Amino acid sequence: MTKDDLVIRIGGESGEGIVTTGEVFARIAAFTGLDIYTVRTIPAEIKGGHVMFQLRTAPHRIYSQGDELNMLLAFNQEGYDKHHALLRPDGLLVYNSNELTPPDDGRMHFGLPLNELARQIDFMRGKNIIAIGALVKFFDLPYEKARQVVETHLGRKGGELLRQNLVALETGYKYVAEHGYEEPPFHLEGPARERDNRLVISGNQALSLGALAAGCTFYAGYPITPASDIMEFLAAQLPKVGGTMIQAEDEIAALAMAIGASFTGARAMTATSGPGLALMIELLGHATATETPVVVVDVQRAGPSTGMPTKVSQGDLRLAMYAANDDAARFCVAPVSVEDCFYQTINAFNLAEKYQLPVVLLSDQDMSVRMETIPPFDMSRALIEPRLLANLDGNGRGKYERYALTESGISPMSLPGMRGGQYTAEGLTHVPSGAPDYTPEWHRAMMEKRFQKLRSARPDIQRWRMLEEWGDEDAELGIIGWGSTIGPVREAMEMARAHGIKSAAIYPKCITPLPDEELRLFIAKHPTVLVPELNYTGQFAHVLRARYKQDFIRLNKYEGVPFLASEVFEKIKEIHMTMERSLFMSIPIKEMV
Amino acid sequence: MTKDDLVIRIGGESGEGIVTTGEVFARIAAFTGLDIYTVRTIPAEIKGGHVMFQLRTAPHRIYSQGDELNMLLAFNQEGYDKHHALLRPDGLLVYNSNELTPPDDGRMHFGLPLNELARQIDFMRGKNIIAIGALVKFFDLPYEKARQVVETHLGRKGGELLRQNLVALETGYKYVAEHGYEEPPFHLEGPARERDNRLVISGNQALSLGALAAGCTFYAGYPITPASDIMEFLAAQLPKVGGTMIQAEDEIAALAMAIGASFTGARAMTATSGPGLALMIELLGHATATETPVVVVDVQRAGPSTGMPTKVSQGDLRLAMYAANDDAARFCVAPVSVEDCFYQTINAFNLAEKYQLPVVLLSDQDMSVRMETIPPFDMSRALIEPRLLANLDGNGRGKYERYALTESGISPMSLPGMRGGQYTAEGLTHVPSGAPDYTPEWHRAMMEKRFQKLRSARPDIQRWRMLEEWGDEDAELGIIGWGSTIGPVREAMEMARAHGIKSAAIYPKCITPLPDEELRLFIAKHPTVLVPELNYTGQFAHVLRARYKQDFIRLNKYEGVPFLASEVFEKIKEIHMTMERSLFMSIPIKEMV
Amino acid sequence: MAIQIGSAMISAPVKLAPNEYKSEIKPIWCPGCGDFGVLSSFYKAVSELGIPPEQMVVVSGIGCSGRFPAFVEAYGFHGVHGRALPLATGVKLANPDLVVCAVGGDGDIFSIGAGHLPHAARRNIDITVIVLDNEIYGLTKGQPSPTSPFGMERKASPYGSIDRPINPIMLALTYGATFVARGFSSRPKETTELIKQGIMHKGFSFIQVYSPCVTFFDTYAHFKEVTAPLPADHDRSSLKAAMEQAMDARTLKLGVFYEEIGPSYEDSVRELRERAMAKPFDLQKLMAAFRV
Amino acid sequence: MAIQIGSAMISAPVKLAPNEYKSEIKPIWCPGCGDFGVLSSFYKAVSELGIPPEQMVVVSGIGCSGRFPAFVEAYGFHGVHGRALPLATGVKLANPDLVVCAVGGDGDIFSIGAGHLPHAARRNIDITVIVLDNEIYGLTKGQPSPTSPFGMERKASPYGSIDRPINPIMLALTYGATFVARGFSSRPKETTELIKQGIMHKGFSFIQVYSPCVTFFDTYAHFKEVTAPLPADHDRSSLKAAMEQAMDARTLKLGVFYEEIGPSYEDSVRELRERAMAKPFDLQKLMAAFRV
Ligand SMILES: Cc1ncc(C[n+]2csc(CCOP(=O)(O)OP(=O)(O)O)c2C)c(N)n1
Ligand SMILES: Cc1ncc(C[n+]2csc(CCOP(=O)(O)OP(=O)(O)O)c2C)c(N)n1
Ligand code: SF4
Ligand code: SF4
Ligand SMILES: [Mg+2]
Ligand SMILES: [Mg+2]
Repeated sequence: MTKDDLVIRIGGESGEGIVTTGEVFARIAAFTGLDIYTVRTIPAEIKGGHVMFQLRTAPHRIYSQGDELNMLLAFNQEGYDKHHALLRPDGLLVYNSNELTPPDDGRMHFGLPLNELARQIDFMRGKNIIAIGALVKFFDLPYEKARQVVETHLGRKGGELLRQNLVALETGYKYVAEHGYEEPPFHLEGPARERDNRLVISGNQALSLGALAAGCTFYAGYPITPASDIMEFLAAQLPKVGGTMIQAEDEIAALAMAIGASFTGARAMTATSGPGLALMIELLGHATATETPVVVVDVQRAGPSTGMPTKVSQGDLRLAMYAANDDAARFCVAPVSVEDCFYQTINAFNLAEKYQLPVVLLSDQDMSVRMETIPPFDMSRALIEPRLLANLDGNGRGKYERYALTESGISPMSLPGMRGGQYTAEGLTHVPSGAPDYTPEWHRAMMEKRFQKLRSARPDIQRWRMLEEWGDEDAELGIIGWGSTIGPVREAMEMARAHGIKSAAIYPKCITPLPDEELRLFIAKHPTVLVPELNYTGQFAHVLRARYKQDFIRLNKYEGVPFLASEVFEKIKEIHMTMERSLFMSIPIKEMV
Repeated sequence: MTKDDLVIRIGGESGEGIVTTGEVFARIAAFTGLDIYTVRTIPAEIKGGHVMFQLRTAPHRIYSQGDELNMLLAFNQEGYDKHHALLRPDGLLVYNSNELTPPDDGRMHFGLPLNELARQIDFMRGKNIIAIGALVKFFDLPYEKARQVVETHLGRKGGELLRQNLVALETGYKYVAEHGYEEPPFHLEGPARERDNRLVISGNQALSLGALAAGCTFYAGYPITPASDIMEFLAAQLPKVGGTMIQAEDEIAALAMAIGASFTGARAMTATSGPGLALMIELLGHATATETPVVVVDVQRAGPSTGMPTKVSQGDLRLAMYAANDDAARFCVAPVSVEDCFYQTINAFNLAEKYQLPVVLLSDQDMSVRMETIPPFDMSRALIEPRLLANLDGNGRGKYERYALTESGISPMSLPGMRGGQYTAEGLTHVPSGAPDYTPEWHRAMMEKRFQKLRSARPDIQRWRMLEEWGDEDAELGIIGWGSTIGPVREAMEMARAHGIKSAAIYPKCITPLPDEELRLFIAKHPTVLVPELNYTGQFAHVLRARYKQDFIRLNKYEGVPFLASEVFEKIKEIHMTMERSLFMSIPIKEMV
Repeated sequence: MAIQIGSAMISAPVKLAPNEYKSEIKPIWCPGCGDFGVLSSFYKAVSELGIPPEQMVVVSGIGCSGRFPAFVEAYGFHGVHGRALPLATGVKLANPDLVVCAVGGDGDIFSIGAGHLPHAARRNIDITVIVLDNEIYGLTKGQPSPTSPFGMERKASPYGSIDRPINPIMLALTYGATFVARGFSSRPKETTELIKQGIMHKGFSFIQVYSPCVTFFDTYAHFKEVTAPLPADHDRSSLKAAMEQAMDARTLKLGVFYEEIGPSYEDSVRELRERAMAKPFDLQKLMAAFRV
Repeated sequence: MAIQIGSAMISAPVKLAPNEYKSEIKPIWCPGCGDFGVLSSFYKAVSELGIPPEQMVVVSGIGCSGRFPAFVEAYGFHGVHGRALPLATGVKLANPDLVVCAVGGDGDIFSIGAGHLPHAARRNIDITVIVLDNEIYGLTKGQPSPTSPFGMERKASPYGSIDRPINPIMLALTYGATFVARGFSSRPKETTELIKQGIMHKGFSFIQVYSPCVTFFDTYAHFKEVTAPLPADHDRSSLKAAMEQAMDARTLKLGVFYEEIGPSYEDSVRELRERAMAKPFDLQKLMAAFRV
């Protein structure tokens, strides 16, 4: 069976190497020229518990995890029980025949005696590598490429472990070849790619590279799932550029350190997840009041509170946009994909530095951990906007004023070490020099000054194209979304088009301030608007309603897992039918609390 | 001159006893049967700096600070410079003639040689008491009453200090009588009040009494302006009812302690201001996830960040309503006046306990510190709603389920000590027993369960009349507000009516969830709606726009001081004129960021 | 027959086997994790003390160790990261007749929760703190913690950690904890004894238990080598002696370093309350004091 | 002529009178506040050390004491309550050639900021912490702080405080601070000397200065009575001796309790960075490592 798009899911017990199986196989697929898109669920248990890894692979760009399975590889009974319902009627079930005997259900079945095979090669821990070998055969991928990937990723050259792994790979491959699938059930071929420079990368990795490209030299962090690997990545890299990564005693200290570093001129960042961001709210407001640039990454996970640390949510939008005691101007940036994590991190740094305000960058668990093939980064888009520094020699006009009122709201900043630029960064209401002052006039002036900067930034946000817009110009139905839902939405729209339903979509990546003109225009062209979100209350829909004073149709999922393209498509169909039946007036909006 | 409403402002250096002058004179006025309403500004300096105290007094209920001065008492030059512009043309300027000589401006002037008089009675620290005596004469208040108040508030019976104070009082009184004002320039008479049981009280005091009336037995807090005196009040009182007040090491610990206490069944509270609330966001979400009742008071002050700790703002609305990692159901209650602080605190406790959720109670600096005369509290409104406890003997149906799904969303709660009720309060997503569980279904179910409680609470919110509504039924213009702006709005509407402009107003006191039916009805009746707020971005207007999808006219003040009635009135007039001129279509709304 | 457990008055001790203190939730720790040993010692300790499950509250923060309460048949509170101590303080203050234990990891108690330990200790509130010290962040997959050795290489410290570790026993002594002890999960009998004594002690009990993380920092062999019981003649009533033992860098001593008998926070609260309650309280009267 | 101040390399010392370190902002403290004395000592210390104003950063939290930076002609950072230490850590790490001081009150550093002190100290980062200890919350008008005496009656503790005070010097020693000293604002000469030494010390310097609050807790007479210089033969290189002096409850010793000479955090960071930078960094190459 040749398809241009295949989805395989692997299920089994944590500790059996499920993720390794999936990741290595995904890398093999990528190495043969295919694109890949992975997703995983990690158990609540610390060790043990059920793990799921899913790979979608195709010879073209992929935007979502895939809805139905072409193949299920069940390492144990639970792996079968949990997932077999998603297997297509024409799908293939592969199972560890030493662990389970699935009932006949009319679908193709193939038993792989993983335990036995591992015993035969005297490498019990190698079951998952045997499975990789089997997969390579099932998918008809070139064995030599598989071998190369295993050599790069599964052991040191010449080492015993690598030798064993290669034996295991071959064992799996051969077993399938010899037991019924000499002719593989699936065949996928990657497009011939000259000098293949695509990357296999996760969102957190792309984000970390973005930070480096943006000139970040200081990172302070505190471990938290699913943001820790940003810290770990930068721990290795920052010292190489003369920068610093410090693991702080908590998130409050982490942000404080980043702010302190930024005060001296460093491009500084911290990353956390929702619980950590919740702890940073007081200091975030202080960064606003003192006009100190800083980038705060929030890799969103399902809450509230501890919630489900390894599951996705888009529930921190309001926290990121608004949480502060009293009104605090700040930017909020939301990348939409693994690839985009790179570019938006650069934008986040540039907004922070140029406008001297904190920026919250909202990623999420889904795009942070999933591995994906993406085009190489376009370094011509990685421009560094510097901070506006005070020209102290030039200003013979008396004392330096850190918070001088200007048209743009941006005041030239002096840095410790610059003679004559001494001032005290001040969280109390202050006059331009920084001296505390409680008169109503200055309080108002400084509040307006800070918010003015958000307005001043609009041209940059346009220039940097901090939005994505696509679809049918003449569609009645528009979709406005943010963040990582873009993938399933993109595919759902394609499904819809295949069914003759037109639609258009817009994804702003700068959430504060929103690209107002573009959104107004979009809504004017596409008056029936769907807002899909991975949260309960419809936080973005709420923002849009407050701004555009109209109804939006909402699609909310709050289960810790991303949208399936089919779920979005179903909603599009439903809306379309309502429109068709001319009954469409205003679809009742679920009450917001 | 007899007026039914007088405003006097006192200005001078901190340390000269300005506040004492004002407060004691206010008490004297109250003691004679008049109503009082005070306001003060405290300098940024720790000692020194300019202090202003303003008293409005009238024989009827007063709702705002008063816009123009009938009298200005300037202790020094700055006191004159800062405030004389507000003195009415027919007003009286009284000044310390040993400190300044004001220029002739056509208004009545009276020089009071305070330093000299104090020297004469050999009591230099008594200048402010001499001033009180003078004021008593100026306002033609019964001297005997003044004497009684001084005896109660300014020294121990039989003590030397009290003796000196009484001499000072008489000195001031006599000086005015003998130097030109035998016939006093002002005359105010309190209505005869049989058994006068009005209270002279501040918002924080009313709130603290409300907590006691609501059955609060546990308070943990950390000092912060302007909330500290709640802690200090309860420190003295709670042990008397067998309760506990503990000063924690920070706000995070304070909320943690309150949550821990509530877990055992105590009705628990903490109070703070914006910076402290910002630190509590993570734990607030945990109280939601574990369904632990707790009341968190936020006495709002001007920010962002440290801002102006002694000045007012309504800038924490969004922080109180929404700040959480992922969607967290919680109540948000906002009293509208000093008196209302008592009743809304009781409501807050009852909502927390009955619905097992955290409640944020939003007071503000203005109503928290100002002293006011109010009617005695109506204890028949002080009913205690208990927490729904598990009936463990009754349920022979197996193990106790802390988070049992119910129609209302409320699950009966067991308390430590109750045999068979053991469970672990859990911040991870959990099943009804409390055991952690990451399946999409349970995550969704528990999210819905918690939000269901907000819906279930609506009848109570209606029953408890958590809103105020008044004005002309047939007015085109409606005003929707929240919190302490109610006073100036009320008076502005009276001014408007006097000018033939009709208006109506509604003030919800439960902000989450909002009284939706009432607001819809109100907007339907009064389609042109003004939303006055003491913040920059129009946080409440934003909430309303998201909900009612229409424009609201905004009036925002962000200067650290309350609205004047005249400011609101001017806005009403402006709107009215626009309507009159029939040009009214949609007044452009200031852009929101 | 009521008995006193620390400051708590327990209606009647129960006779339950250690097994019966197991909750229905199975521990989700890695096989071989030190925390299993501490949990067993805990079951044994509370069984031997006869604490009724409903009179006991186990509070924790977040971490592998933070899952502890759910595995105990008792009331439990799984808090947020670092806040076990103030949560436990609230529980105990509101109901002093509960036996309250706070359990946490080295990150939970010494890093993000570091600001609470001095204050809980100096108040001498009667809770028993058990730190499951694996010298690593377990749950977040192996970053250095405040007790990790200098130079430790992990993903978060690829060039070796440059932070010097704290000394938890010295910390507790300095803060004024009135019961300070150290155990090792591989010494279950002794650990049981420490937990029993800690719970029985009236006042703030601090017990550090080495509890190796087999997955991210397997220190079983190391601790077997470097630990030794406190000398038999160690005077646990001497703060100076305790400090000296705690400062010994070569051998990590196990046992009770220090115990000070005296009034606990609950005693002070009770005494204060009695003074306050000497006159009957009347809300109406209090309100009347505000009359014009 | 470049000079070394702690770990900072200062381009050239300046000759400025103490007065010239006064900023244009007048202190807003109550007349008689101890903080004036400490501020004067500070002006004197940095003047004698010849630190160029632009190479110095004074960081603080919130409190009366927190206003300190604004009164100094230098770069300053008036942070939020309790976070002076991590803020200062960020400043120093990002630019080790700055002289960084963190100033705070007893509430700021020991209460809400209590979680940061152990970690700043154990890292041995080269900042000088000056605690203006008035044993009270000054700015919020007189609540007990972690150093307030047991039994203190204030509005927030109307029945007398039941919290036992901490011992700041013991704390700092336990945390591993490498310079630990105590001064008294009424002894300006000595305090100046302590600040000078603290700033010159390479590593974490902790200086507690008694600085009475005339408005809410006037302790001038008290401290005059109970303080005394450390014995002349005190061995500041001995942690044990320092501990013993710190534990003396009758006399509160003034002077340098402890100093340990060794590498500071900056040294470790530098060394680590050198290793990391041995090979030239190439972002393109790093990205290439992610190729399929
Ligand atoms: C506010 C917050 N920050 C960070 C985390 C992530 N986190 C969970 S457990 C943990 C530390 C675990 O180490 P430790 O306390 O030593 O416990 P262990 O897992 O080793 O038992 C961290 C950082 C969190 N849950 N909440
Ligand atoms: C988060 C937060 N909590 C509380 C406060 C209120 N506050 C300001 S200063 C202070 C403590 C002052 O005491 P201390 O640190 O000893 O300084 P001092 O005024 O005595 O110099 C407090 C509690 C605040 N500003 N921010
Ligand atoms: S990761 Fe370590 S601490 Fe956590 S359960 Fe596994 S062995 Fe125990
Ligand atoms: S209140 Fe106390 S600490 Fe604050 S300035 Fe006045 S005397 Fe100094
Ligand atoms: Mg640990
Ligand atoms: Mg202090």
